[in-house]
Amino acid sequence: MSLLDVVDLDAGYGDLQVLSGVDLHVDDGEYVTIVGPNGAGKSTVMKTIVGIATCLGGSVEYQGTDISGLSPEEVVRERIGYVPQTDNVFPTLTVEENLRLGAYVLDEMPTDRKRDVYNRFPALAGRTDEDAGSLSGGQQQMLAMGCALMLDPDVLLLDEPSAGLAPDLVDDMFDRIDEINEAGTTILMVEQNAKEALRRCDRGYVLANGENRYEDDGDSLLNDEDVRREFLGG
Amino acid sequence: MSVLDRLPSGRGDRALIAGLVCLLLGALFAVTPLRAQLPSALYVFVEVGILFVIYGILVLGLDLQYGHTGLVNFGHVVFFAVGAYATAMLTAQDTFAGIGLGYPWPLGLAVGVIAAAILGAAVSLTSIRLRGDFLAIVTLATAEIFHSIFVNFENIFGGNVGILGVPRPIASLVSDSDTRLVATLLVLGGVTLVTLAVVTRLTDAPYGRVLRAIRADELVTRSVGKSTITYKTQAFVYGAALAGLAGGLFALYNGAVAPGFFTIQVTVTVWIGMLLGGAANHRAVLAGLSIIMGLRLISRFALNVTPVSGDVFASIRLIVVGLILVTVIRYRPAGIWGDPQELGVDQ
Amino acid sequence: MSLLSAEGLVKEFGGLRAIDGLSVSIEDGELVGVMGPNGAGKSTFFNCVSGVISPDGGTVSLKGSDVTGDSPESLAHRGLVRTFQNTRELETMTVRDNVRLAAPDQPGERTLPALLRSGSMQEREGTVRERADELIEMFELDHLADEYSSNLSGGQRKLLELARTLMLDPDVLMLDEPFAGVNPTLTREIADHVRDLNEDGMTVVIIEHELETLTELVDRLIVLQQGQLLVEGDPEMVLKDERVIEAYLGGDAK
Amino acid sequence: IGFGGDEESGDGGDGSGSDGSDSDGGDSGDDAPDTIVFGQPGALSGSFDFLQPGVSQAADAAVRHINEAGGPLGAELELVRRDTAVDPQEARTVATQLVENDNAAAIVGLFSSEINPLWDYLQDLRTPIVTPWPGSTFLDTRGGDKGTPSDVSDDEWVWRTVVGDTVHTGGSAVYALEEGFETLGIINGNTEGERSYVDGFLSVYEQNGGTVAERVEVELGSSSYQSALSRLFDADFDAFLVSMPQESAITALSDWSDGGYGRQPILSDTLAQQAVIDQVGSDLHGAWVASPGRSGPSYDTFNDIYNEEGDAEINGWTPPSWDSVQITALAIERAGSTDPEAIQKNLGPVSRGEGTTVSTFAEGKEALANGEEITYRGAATPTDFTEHGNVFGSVTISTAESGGFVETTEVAAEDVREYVAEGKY
Amino acid sequence: MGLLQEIIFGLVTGSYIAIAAIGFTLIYGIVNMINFAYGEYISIGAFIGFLAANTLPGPLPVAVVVAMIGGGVVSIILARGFFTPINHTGPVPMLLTSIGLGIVLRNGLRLAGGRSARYFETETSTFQFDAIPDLPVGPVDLLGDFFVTSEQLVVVGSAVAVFASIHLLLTRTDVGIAMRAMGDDESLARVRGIDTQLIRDSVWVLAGVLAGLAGVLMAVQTNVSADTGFSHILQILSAAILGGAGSPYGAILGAYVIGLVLAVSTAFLPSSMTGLSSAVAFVILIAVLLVKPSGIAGTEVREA
Ligand SMILES: Nc1ncnc2c1ncn2[C@@H]1O[C@H](COP(=O)(O)OP(=O)(O)OP(=O)(O)O)[C@@H](O)[C@H]1O
Ligand SMILES: Nc1ncnc2c1ncn2[C@@H]1O[C@H](COP(=O)(O)OP(=O)(O)OP(=O)(O)O)[C@@H](O)[C@H]1O
Ligand SMILES: [Mg+2]
Ligand SMILES: [Mg+2]
Repeated sequence: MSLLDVVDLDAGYGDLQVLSGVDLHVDDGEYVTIVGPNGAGKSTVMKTIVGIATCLGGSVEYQGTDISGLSPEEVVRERIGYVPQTDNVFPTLTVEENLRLGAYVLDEMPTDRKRDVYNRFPALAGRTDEDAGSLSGGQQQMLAMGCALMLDPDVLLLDEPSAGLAPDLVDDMFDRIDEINEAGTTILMVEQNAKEALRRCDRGYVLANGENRYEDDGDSLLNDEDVRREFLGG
Repeated sequence: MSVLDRLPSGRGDRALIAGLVCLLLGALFAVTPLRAQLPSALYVFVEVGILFVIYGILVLGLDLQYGHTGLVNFGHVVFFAVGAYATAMLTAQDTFAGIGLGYPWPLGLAVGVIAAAILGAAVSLTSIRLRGDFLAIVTLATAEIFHSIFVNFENIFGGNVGILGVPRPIASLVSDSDTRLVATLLVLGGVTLVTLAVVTRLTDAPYGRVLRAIRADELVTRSVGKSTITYKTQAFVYGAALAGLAGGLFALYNGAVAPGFFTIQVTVTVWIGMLLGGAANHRAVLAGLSIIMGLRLISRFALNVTPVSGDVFASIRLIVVGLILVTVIRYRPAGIWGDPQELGVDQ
Repeated sequence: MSLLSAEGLVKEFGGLRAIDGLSVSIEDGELVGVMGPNGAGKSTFFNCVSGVISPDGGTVSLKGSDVTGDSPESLAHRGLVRTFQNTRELETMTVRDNVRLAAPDQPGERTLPALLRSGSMQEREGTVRERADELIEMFELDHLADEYSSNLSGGQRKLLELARTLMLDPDVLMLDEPFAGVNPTLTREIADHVRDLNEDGMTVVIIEHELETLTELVDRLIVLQQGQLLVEGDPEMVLKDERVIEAYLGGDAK
Repeated sequence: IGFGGDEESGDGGDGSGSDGSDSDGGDSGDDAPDTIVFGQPGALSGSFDFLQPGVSQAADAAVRHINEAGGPLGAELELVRRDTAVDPQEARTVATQLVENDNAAAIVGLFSSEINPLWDYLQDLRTPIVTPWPGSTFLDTRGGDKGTPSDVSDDEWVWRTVVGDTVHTGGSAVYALEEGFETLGIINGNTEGERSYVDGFLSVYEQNGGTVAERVEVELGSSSYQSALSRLFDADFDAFLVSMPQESAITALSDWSDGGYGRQPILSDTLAQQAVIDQVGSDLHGAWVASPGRSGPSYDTFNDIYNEEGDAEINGWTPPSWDSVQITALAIERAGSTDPEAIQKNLGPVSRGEGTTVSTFAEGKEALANGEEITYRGAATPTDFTEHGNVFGSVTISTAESGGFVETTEVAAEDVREYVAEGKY
Repeated sequence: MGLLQEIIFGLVTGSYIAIAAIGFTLIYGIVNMINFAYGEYISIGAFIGFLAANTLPGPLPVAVVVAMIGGGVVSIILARGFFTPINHTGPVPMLLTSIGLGIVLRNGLRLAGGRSARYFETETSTFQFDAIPDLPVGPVDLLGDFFVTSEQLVVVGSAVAVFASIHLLLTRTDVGIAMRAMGDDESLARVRGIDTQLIRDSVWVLAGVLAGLAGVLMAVQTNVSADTGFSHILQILSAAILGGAGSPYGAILGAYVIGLVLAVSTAFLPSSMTGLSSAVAFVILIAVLLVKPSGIAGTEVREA
């Protein structure tokens, strides 16, 4: 049994079904990446796990218990952290307050982790009392990541964490994700920077049209001719 | 040709034809010896029906402003009032208080429309750049300011008494009350239908697309080269002018204007009508208005069948009207005929 | 004379100088990439040039005339359009209407032709339809044409935005991170398309962090840092520049 | 314009006649209806709704009393009361509904703010409106039968059983001058009733040598009137006149008392209420109110019957409400018909002249049965309609003391009448 | 009398409005709806306070506390019954529902409480400050004698206490920060583990508590009736929006602007125009918005 099991999942928004029969699993401590074309349903998988999108059939099991009916706030309490693809900071809250809410479900404010975040993203450190809405696109992305780190989650769901980051930070971000994973956090990530992501992960899934297409370890996918041609742009 | 039949025509045109037919019939009753017969029990329905078609012009203007363009106008009554006062002051003869100039009514009506349009332009020039909820407060405030002015400057606006002695063109042509009521309803209803046709044409055209784009995201609309200020101003002024027209017609129908006719209650009624029917859909807003006004009227008749006294009934009636409103919205949040996705309302 | 140029541009937010005396010029027909660390001021530069915000100092000129502080709509009329980094759709309108809206010179957008259903309006509406459907197809959005754009995925929004912009047939196209979140295969196609447009004479300015695509695509790179011009020039040369490596690519650049 | 009834009853005949309630009988006195309906538009909600309970109770008491006496024309009198919320638009709907659907023979209600802007409409309605509410000077020369009861062509269809502001404010002004208050400060609300009260007061006060030092108009329903008061009391005057509805007046007078401004208040007629003294407290002692409406010859008769009906507090419009029902019923009795024109023709004759004095419908019915002419003497005023359908009455001065308002003097109707030009009221 | 006195009057009026405007603006900013029924919440608070004052032993402050608790309870019950079920539908249906609810409540109160106004029995003491030197500037005296009453002091004091508590709540506590976060982005708030329903409930309770307080204060100064709150809703709404959408600090500023303008314009307008004071307040309101289009305390949001 894996840590996170998505079994024959049908999901969508309201009546609109986006996913049909998606299967995936993530073992404890694993680093798994989902890639696929735009609109494939990658984000929808994430959203269904955290309880934002509607599960229409199948199940999502976490540590053997079905969590598909839980609300987002209940899922977070299971220490499943999630960084959404867009709109992932509170624009009228300050940077500091955003981080504080990252640790909302914890009993105590993890001050050392906050220091850690500021060290990791110095661009944020100088602007602790400014509204997050005034940050540049990339800075907001860093803050969103920082918020998720505040939770020190068991499983971390990342929806395109590198989008909009400058190359140095992209590498940095991936390094950081590696570190987090090495420290024992299980990672499920969606990326369009597919080559880098697949290179670094343990295992990958390719999703298209709301269905599983390929599943293999990262390097094999990366070297698969079909995958390259269809999804990685040659 | 292939383009033509893909255009959503027809909709507005049927209203146009119906409107013209109504106007013609109304004129027929007014100027020929043709007489209508109306059971007196229906009088009150026709009376409210006349008010409905007048408010109908108001709600169509509001729908242009809010439903299509997203301009939150919480002071719609002020344009109605300004149109009515301008018409009344220009045409009134020996009014008890305030100014009455005694000009012919067509001139008065025209000036009423223009006055409301000018006020609309003034409001939009100063405020249309403001964010949505600030426009709401500016319009609300404008309505309050004008209400105070009408009440306070007795020498000009007649204070609380208002302007009396306004000519009633239809009433002066038809002497028997059955025909008069029917003719009034037909003529004013015809004007409303023509208005419906006009605004439908406007919003079915690419013009309406720009308005709806402004409602969705102004910056994007500007970025693709549309001068949103111009469109917002136009939509606002058109809505105001329509309200002015409604006001002028009201004055000429009622024969007098007074602050009591132009309270915030009017704004509330047209807003409820618009949202209840479904904003951004002209026929729906008219239907919504008819529902709320009909409900208020029909509920009056329930007094005869309820065991309670008139005093208690007055409160209960309004409670019931309020509850019905709340219930409808609970199950049709975008309005009865509104499109939830277009209005950004989650079902 | 260059097509688009900024001279000594300054923009401050509170105490923060997001753009600090930036001078840039872009020639007619060029394909220019803009890069730089997060927060370098790239989007702010776009905002100033496209009229979304007005600069606190300096001038912007387009086709030889001063357009500093002009509104986005007047710039669009002059042939300059841009996309947004955080996509902005007209969510309460369908994909098709999103694209159609952007068409320029529509008689039906004026009151009288709209009321009279004039012939010119109907004719133009026909061509607008055709062009819009072409673009929608080109970006593989045709199956979603009648969906409300609020139902699009992150990447699809990027595509829609691009389609909408192209509807204007601009002289200068400014793209703010068009590839962020776009699937690599599609990225290629879009890049190819942008190159085609450029070859047909459209001037294009792209902000992008995705270096591989960018360097292949553009004629010239401009690198910003802290609101100032750090380096500009031939892509290969720029990427080898010490300062760029230091500030932007991180030590281990390719 | 002499159109309407005659024309139509000629061709119609199937009850589709538009102008009235004649479907259940009417013109012919011999087939009397089983029930006769009076319509009462009222302030069941909206501003002034606090005055409605007294008015309703008086009307109900009158109806009960009339029915106990056998009813007009032997029919059962019924009162249909509908809410106008003091909104002219609603009033129009209600009046139509009362006349056309409830078949009301007459209307015994409507406020000035409803009557004035609906004037043309109400004339077209051609139904007698005998209302206890409006003080408006607008009605001074409008309404009534113009002194020619038998000729309705010159009539206007509104009558009021309450003294117009012109008259009783005059009484108040006369009294103020007698008391030696030569200069006044004035604070009044900006609604029709309040303004008209002050205007009426001033026309007499200034004519007779009084001067106004400062006048401040205020909006009603504010949470504080301190600024207005401080402005008012910057001026120099002997006493100040307060013309506001009860609730706002209590706020303003409490503010006055808190601010320690002193000087003598003169209150408008609406304020002769127990609550005012209770709330404002002892500072109010000595303040006086000139009110109409309780000085009619048969006030006591009314008072007894009224108190059997319930315990709503009596206000200035309560006795006039009683009068309006009584006199309309008497007009029907004398007309022998519920036809609106017949009622309109008889309102004058039962109120004026030298007939047998009656104080209730019961007495009147009996006298009429005996073939006598009658003259109704009301509870609020003698109810002697002028040509414009107005009434005169004496003005009672009540002074605030610790327990409540105590009637101290009366300004006789004749004294007040002096100040009103002949034919102008 | 001098300007000083007028300013005191203005501050008092502003304080009444401010307390209510904060409650209004919290709902506006966090639940994301304009609550036109808020005036009725105030009236209900006034009624509860009045009942408490007349049935419970103990001084007025006890009644105030009861009114605040009662206001909170009523608010949450109404929210659960009317607003929570349609929360996902967005601001416009909620606004319409609040109009309907307002009609229901106002007439319900009228039905239950009767039509005539009731009054609190309170004693007020007045503190006169005489012999303050005048400081004339042109025709206006800047200083001059003035007075304050104990009631005014209580009102201003309550307002200040409310401001301080709200500030601490919103910036220092998790619940407060979570409230603001919800105003920004509800689905993100849920992803952060915030129980949005709980937070929304707390906002309703808080708004109800403030309505209860405002209700009793207004009722002590004026009266208790079905219209106690309704007659002030326009001022409250204006203050809240003038301040900048959903910002409590803005609402406070907005309220005092309106209060001061009302007082000063009553004092200085020409005699025949004193009835226009609220019109003047609205003119000033428009003027302020034209000068500062984002509202008094509003910050400009990043557009692109
Ligand atoms: N409206 C604003 N208010 C305050 N600060 C702002 C505003 N807009 C931009 N800034 C600041 O200006 C700086 C430059 O921002 P800009 O968005 O131009 O960066 P960028 O180069 O586009 O970065 P990225 O690659 O992350 O998108 C940033 O520090 C940002 O926080
Ligand atoms: N809120 C929503 N309501 C309705 N449909 C939606 C919604 N969000 C996404 N969809 C639809 O679901 C499909 C999958 O979307 P999803 O966001 O999961 O794609 P994705 O794989 O994450 O794509 P991208 O890489 O572009 O972000 C898309 O076709 C989109 O149209
Ligand atoms: Mg996605
Ligand atoms: Mg950027």
